[in-house]
Amino acid sequence: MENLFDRLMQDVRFEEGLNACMNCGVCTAICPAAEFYNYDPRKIVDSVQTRDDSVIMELLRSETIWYCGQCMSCKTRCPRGNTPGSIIMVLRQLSQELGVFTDSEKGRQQFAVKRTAGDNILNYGYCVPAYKVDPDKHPEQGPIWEHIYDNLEHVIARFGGELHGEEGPLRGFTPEVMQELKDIFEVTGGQDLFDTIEKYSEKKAAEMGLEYKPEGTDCEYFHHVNTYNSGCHYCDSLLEEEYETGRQEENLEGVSERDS
Amino acid sequence: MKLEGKKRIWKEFQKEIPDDHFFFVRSCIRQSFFPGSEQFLIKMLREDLGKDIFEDPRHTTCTGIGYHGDVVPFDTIQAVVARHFALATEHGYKDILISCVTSFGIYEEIVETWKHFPETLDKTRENLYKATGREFEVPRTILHTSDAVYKFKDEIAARARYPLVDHRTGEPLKAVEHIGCHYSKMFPKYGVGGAEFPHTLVGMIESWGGEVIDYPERRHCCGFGFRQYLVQANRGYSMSNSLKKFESMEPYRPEFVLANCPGCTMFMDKWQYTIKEQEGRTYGVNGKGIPVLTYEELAGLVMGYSPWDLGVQYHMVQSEPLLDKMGIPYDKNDKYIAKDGSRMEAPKNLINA
Amino acid sequence: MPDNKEKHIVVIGAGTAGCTAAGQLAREGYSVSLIEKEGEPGGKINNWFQLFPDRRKSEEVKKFLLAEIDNPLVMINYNTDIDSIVKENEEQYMVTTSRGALRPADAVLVATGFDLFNPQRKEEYGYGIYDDVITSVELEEKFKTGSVLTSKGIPPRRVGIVHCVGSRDEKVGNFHCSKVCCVTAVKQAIEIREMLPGTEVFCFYMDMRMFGPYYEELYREAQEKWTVNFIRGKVSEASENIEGRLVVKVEDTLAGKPLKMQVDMLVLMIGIENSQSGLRVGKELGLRMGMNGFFMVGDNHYGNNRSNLEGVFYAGTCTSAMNITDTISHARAAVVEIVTYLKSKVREDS
Amino acid sequence: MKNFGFSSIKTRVIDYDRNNKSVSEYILEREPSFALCIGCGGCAATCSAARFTDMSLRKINILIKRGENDEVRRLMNKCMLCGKCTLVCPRGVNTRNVIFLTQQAYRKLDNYAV
Amino acid sequence: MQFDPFIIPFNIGLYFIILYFVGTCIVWFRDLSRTDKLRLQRGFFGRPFVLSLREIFMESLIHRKIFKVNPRLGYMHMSLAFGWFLLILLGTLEADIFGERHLNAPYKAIFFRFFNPEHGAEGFAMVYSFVMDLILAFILSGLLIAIIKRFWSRIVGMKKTTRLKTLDKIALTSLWLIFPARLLAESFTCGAAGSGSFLTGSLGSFLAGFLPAEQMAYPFWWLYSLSLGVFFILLPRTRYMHIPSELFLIFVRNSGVRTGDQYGSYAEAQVYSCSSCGICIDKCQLSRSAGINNIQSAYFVKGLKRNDDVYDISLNCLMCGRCEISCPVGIELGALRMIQRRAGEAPEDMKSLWSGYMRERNQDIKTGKNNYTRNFKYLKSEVTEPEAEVIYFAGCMTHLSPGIASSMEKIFEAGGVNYRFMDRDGSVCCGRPLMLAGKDREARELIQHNSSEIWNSGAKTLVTSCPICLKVFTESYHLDVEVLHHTQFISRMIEEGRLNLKFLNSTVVYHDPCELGRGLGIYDDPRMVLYHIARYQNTDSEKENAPCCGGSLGNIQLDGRKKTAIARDAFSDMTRSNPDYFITSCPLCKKTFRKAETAESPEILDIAEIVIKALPSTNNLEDLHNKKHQREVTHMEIK
Repeated sequence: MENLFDRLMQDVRFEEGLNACMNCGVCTAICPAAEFYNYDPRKIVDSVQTRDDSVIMELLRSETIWYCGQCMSCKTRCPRGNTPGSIIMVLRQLSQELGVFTDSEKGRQQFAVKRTAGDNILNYGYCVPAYKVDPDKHPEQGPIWEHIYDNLEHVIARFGGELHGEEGPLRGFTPEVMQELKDIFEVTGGQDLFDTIEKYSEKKAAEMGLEYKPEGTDCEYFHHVNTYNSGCHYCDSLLEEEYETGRQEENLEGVSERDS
Repeated sequence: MKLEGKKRIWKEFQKEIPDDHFFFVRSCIRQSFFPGSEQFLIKMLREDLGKDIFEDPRHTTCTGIGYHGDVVPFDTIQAVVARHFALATEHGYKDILISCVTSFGIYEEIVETWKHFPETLDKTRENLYKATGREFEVPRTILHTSDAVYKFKDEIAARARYPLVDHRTGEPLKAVEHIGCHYSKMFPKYGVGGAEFPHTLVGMIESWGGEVIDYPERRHCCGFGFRQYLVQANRGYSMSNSLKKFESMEPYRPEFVLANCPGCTMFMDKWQYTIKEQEGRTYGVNGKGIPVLTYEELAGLVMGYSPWDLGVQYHMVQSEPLLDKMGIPYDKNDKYIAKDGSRMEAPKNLINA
Repeated sequence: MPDNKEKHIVVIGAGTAGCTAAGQLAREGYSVSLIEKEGEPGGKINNWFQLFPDRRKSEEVKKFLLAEIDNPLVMINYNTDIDSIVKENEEQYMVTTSRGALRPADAVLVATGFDLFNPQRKEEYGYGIYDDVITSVELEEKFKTGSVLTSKGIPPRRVGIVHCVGSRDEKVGNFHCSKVCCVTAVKQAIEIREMLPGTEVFCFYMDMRMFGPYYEELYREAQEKWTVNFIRGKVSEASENIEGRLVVKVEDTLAGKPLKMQVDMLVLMIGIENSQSGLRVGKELGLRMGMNGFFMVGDNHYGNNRSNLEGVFYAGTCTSAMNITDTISHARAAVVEIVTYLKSKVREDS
Repeated sequence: MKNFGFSSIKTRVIDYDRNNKSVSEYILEREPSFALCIGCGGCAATCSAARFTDMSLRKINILIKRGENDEVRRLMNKCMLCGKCTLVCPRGVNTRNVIFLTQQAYRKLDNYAV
Repeated sequence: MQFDPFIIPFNIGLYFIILYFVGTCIVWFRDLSRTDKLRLQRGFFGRPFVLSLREIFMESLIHRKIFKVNPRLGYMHMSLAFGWFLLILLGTLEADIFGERHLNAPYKAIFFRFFNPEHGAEGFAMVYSFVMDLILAFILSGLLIAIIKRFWSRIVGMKKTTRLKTLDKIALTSLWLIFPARLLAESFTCGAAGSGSFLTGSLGSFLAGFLPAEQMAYPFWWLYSLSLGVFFILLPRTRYMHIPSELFLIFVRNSGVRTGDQYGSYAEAQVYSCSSCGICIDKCQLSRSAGINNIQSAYFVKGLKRNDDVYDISLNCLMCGRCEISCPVGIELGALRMIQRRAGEAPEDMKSLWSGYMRERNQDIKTGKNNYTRNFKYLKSEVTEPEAEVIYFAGCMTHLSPGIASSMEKIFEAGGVNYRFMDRDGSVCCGRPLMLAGKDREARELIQHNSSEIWNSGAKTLVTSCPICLKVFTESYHLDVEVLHHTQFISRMIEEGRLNLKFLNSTVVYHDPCELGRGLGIYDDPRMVLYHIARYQNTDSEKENAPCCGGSLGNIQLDGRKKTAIARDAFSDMTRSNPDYFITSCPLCKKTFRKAETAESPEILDIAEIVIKALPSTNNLEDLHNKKHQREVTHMEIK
């Protein structure tokens, strides 16, 4: 297998995003994820720049690369012109291509993302069309959303639009348009990525003994990855000794604080 | 706090915003969660300001949420965006007006990438042609809809019927703005006013009579975090970030939040409900909640449009107290109306209603 | 053996380097024109109250400089700018100033010094926006007046000192290390603790570069005697809270955690850049520039007073960041270079 | 309250102004060399306990100064007081006493209040 | 019936102190543990009793130990103690022989002269009173030194002398008054009666020459009795309580009772037996080299007597054991300090009392407070390698001086030993450092871990390079394997001929590490080894008198500079003879002494490292020659 670092380097976002890191911590200081997760973008960049395959592989399997929220605040500040955010996007990409994303709890969630936002794109031409945001799956959207969800066509109509209409908000797309979109995914490897995610997720589901269905969002595995939270991602979780041992068993390297 | 300092920065970061002829691109989230804003934007630009704003119904999502959710590869999104460019080119438009900050950021990122790595542009042309047989020109300017509103803010101010002041006291209304990370944090030069003190929303509020307050967590992310919200198990992250912002702005008692990014608008609105449910905390002047408005909604209110035609009522945090303060008349019963014009019963336990 | 007086040397800039060199050249018997855009000599020395590491009063060094140039052979032109410098002939340069042309120069010494980084370029620190964000130089001003107070007129309870502002930061186009800020920060931290024993001082640093003699000792003293706190991490942003205190966000990289702290005063250790006036002279003469924005020296190891032009020499911080000690040595070295150069000329003539 | 399937997260940021730094003061006044740490990590590198756990005296030193008491509590008792760290410290910090005092301080903090 | 009111103060004092002492002994006895009580009962009718009498004579009266330390001081103590004893003994006999009847009340003996002014005119009586005068003179000479010592301590060769509190001062003055008062009282009486021997007689007649001896005598008899009475009454509240306490202590110790790790009546008896003679103060390197003058054992024990909070004092000590070795009363000072260190973990109000500490601990066990959570859960067993006859435990400190460990490996190989390097990739601490910090429970965890590691290794012998580890292995581990320090192991290998070494023509001095020497009494093995390989030079700080390097883990408070200062003094003392090598056998000592090293000073090596130098590369003639030569030397040295 070719050297992981070179493989990352093939992505322009990585090439652009990684210069030399001097561990100043300016990124972590304003990182929303570092605020709530046991997570430190600085450490990720620092480990990546070791160019050590084992270190990088550890990252790819780890929880830690999945904490970033991609707000890109880090890009604004880095005095060495690095973009931890992009670096992490590329790491995630590779983690999925190699199928090691299923090794981590947070990585497995990619299946949920694919089945929701991902599938929406190819089925409806939108990432999150209102009619796919089910209030039961989104209690936080509150009563107003239940109202909108139930009366969507009226709501759209009120603003002079037509649900699934010719044009305007939440218009429907003609088969030609959808075909173009699908073709783009075919040509540019979007579809491959979808398939990879599905393939390894199915494998993992089998491993975990959870039911997997080829599509939709109502199988055990989807429900598991979408809702399960081991709770070992936050600072107070570190305070529990049990978790220490737990970490060694589950072997979630991602949470181990290598350089601290 | 010295305003000159900010003014100087704002002078430095001035963005070329064309005056007319925009190729409009919609936002997935806005269409779904507050379609009123986009619709009003088009109406305002066309009818009130007489601008040419063109929309091609064939333009799809930019797949941005999928991209930042890491299920859509960079090549793919480049091609999808290129397809939008192709549509613009087809109709002879050079300036793309994007309704979504995520898309806006992505368009920037892509165009910048093409500049630094021309081979990626060629690859994209090739990909798009292979897939759709389309060809495209790289657009001249990439605009966010708020840029446009910012550009015309003074014309709107000229039409203002209900400026941002307490109509009883004449005091300017205190507001906080939330710019949305991808608006200028990635490429400060593309955002009006730059990354640290963006002027887009500040400019609107100030020219419409309001007062903007700066608070410690102003720059902080709303917490959307794409996968962090899309996956239920992660939503705690998303909420906690908004919570942090609200705690930080609380002592300033803002009348409303003016948000730029569709996601932020939706989350800062909805999380107030969840925080109330889970933490029992509420914010705002009346301690009930802080209305979170889009710049179109605000412009509409200022210009005297009916709040209900703008879609203000479709937020979790209702705006009546604010409307009262501004002295805007409204009929509670017209809030929710069906296709056939019949009134629908209002949803229960909304905030601030 | 001709009289040295006939040889005329133009020294541009009457800062530490300019004065030292001018004085030394005069002692060698050459006639010197010293050109200074300001109304007094000393250059940046005038900014400082005390100097590291021994807390020497900066006036004392200035006195030394004044003594240096107190010599009939040194013709001082204050409030004078360079209009043009052209090569008169094989050996001489014609220097025209805002006060008219000078006698042809057999050698030109560029001692144009440095400019301090304008911290407004680091917007996230809010300099010029938040009242209590000040620069190291402004702090020195406060030291001179003998009282360190916040904009509210009260002594600060806690002061934050930010290292590397405008240095080692590609976002502002400065890749180089300004070298002297670290030790300045330590010195100022001590001075604050001395003046206000009740005030906590926090230094936010990326690396402590204590390169000079007794610098590390000063650092140790700051920790041991003055309990100055050091946090390793670059400050990411500063903002004002409702009490008007500054909220600093930084990662405590040694703890591997983000840290947030309120301070009443934030002092920015602004870095050193080549001076604008110097750059003009450079352009005028066609001097070669280095990657770091300073003048590129003939050779980094054994020719750091030479320029790319015959007869034009460098002294001091126009070539790189330096402390006063190094600047003075550099200026003296420049004198040696010039003398050797002129002597060689004489030999050619005869 | 309805089940949202998630809840808010405790922040990991060191909130210096909120934290209780009395332990740090307690130590400083009995072991002044505590102030001299430059975070070189020599102690952590030689530490006997570090072979088995994420115990790092360098980190503990910092966390004490910042008043991150929960985490210090978790880490400090892992120390075997073997004293290797003291021998390698380039700044002559009496690290062994620092840990000893830390444990003492927390005993007091928890049982009898410093 | 001979009686006079002036004897009343004396009698009150005497009976009071007798009752008090008996009472205390009973209390102390009651507080002893059952086993100790049995020991005592057995001891009372056995050898221990005889031993005790002998020791009481040798130590409490003759003060042999003090003599050893410093004759002048010894004489002072002896003259006072032994002299007074004789005075009482002979006085009683005198009263018995020459008194008007036999078996008198004690006062008759003490004030004999008052009641028999004419006694001792001729014959045997005259000789007897001469002896009495002689003894008195003997005492007075000692007293003179004592007074001088008090005001100018150097005369008795002491740098420092203990500080006093008021009560002690009063007691001291009364003690000082006793014998001068007796002298004058007797002299006047004799002067009046024309009796008395060379001292009292001559002084008496001289005084009578110009003073009304008749009248003068009486008040001095009062003074004599008073000073005695006052002294006796004050005794319990002053340091002079050591006089009676010591009797009890000696007997109990000889019956085999030891301090152990708990505060009990034996510990208390020891505390009261301290005469604050101050010998420990001079022995303490902290006072000599580090300028710390308030933590020495004398002050520590005084603090205990007063029930002060001595926690910090107990911590600020190298635990080198030099004071204990030198203590004339033989108080187990180390053990006492350890008790206080453990107690220090207890809450304020219970600090100084072990019993209180126990109470607190027990309640901890009940409430399961944080200090009872296991600290070292994270330790994992690492025994993987096959069984070996010898298991080698380098120890933490050895890892900071890796030359020692590698030398040991070479030595093992040279001796063809099948060994296993237990902590090759880093040690788990032996637990001694925690113990020294008073954290026994935590130490237990480590002890358990290491014990099982050692057991699982299946080795017969455990060799360690670190005396600190050795101490705890031998004393607190209950291992079924033989535990040796590498010096012991090497010397054994040499004796068994498994290791043939060439003789290095170089001179060495040897520093006895505290834990190995005073701690475990291992003095000969290292010397045996050195005799075999180099010219051994004696120093005046050998064995028991060896200094501490200063790096001791026993003192957790001492800062680096002071440690170095101690090391420097010790090092320069021991290298006066300027040898080629300075040998020690403790990695920590080695490391600490390195700080005192200069360019000129001899090379500092661990014994294992110098043995390596002596390992023959090839056994050619030269080696053989060396070996012969070496034998001779060895014999010579041993003789």
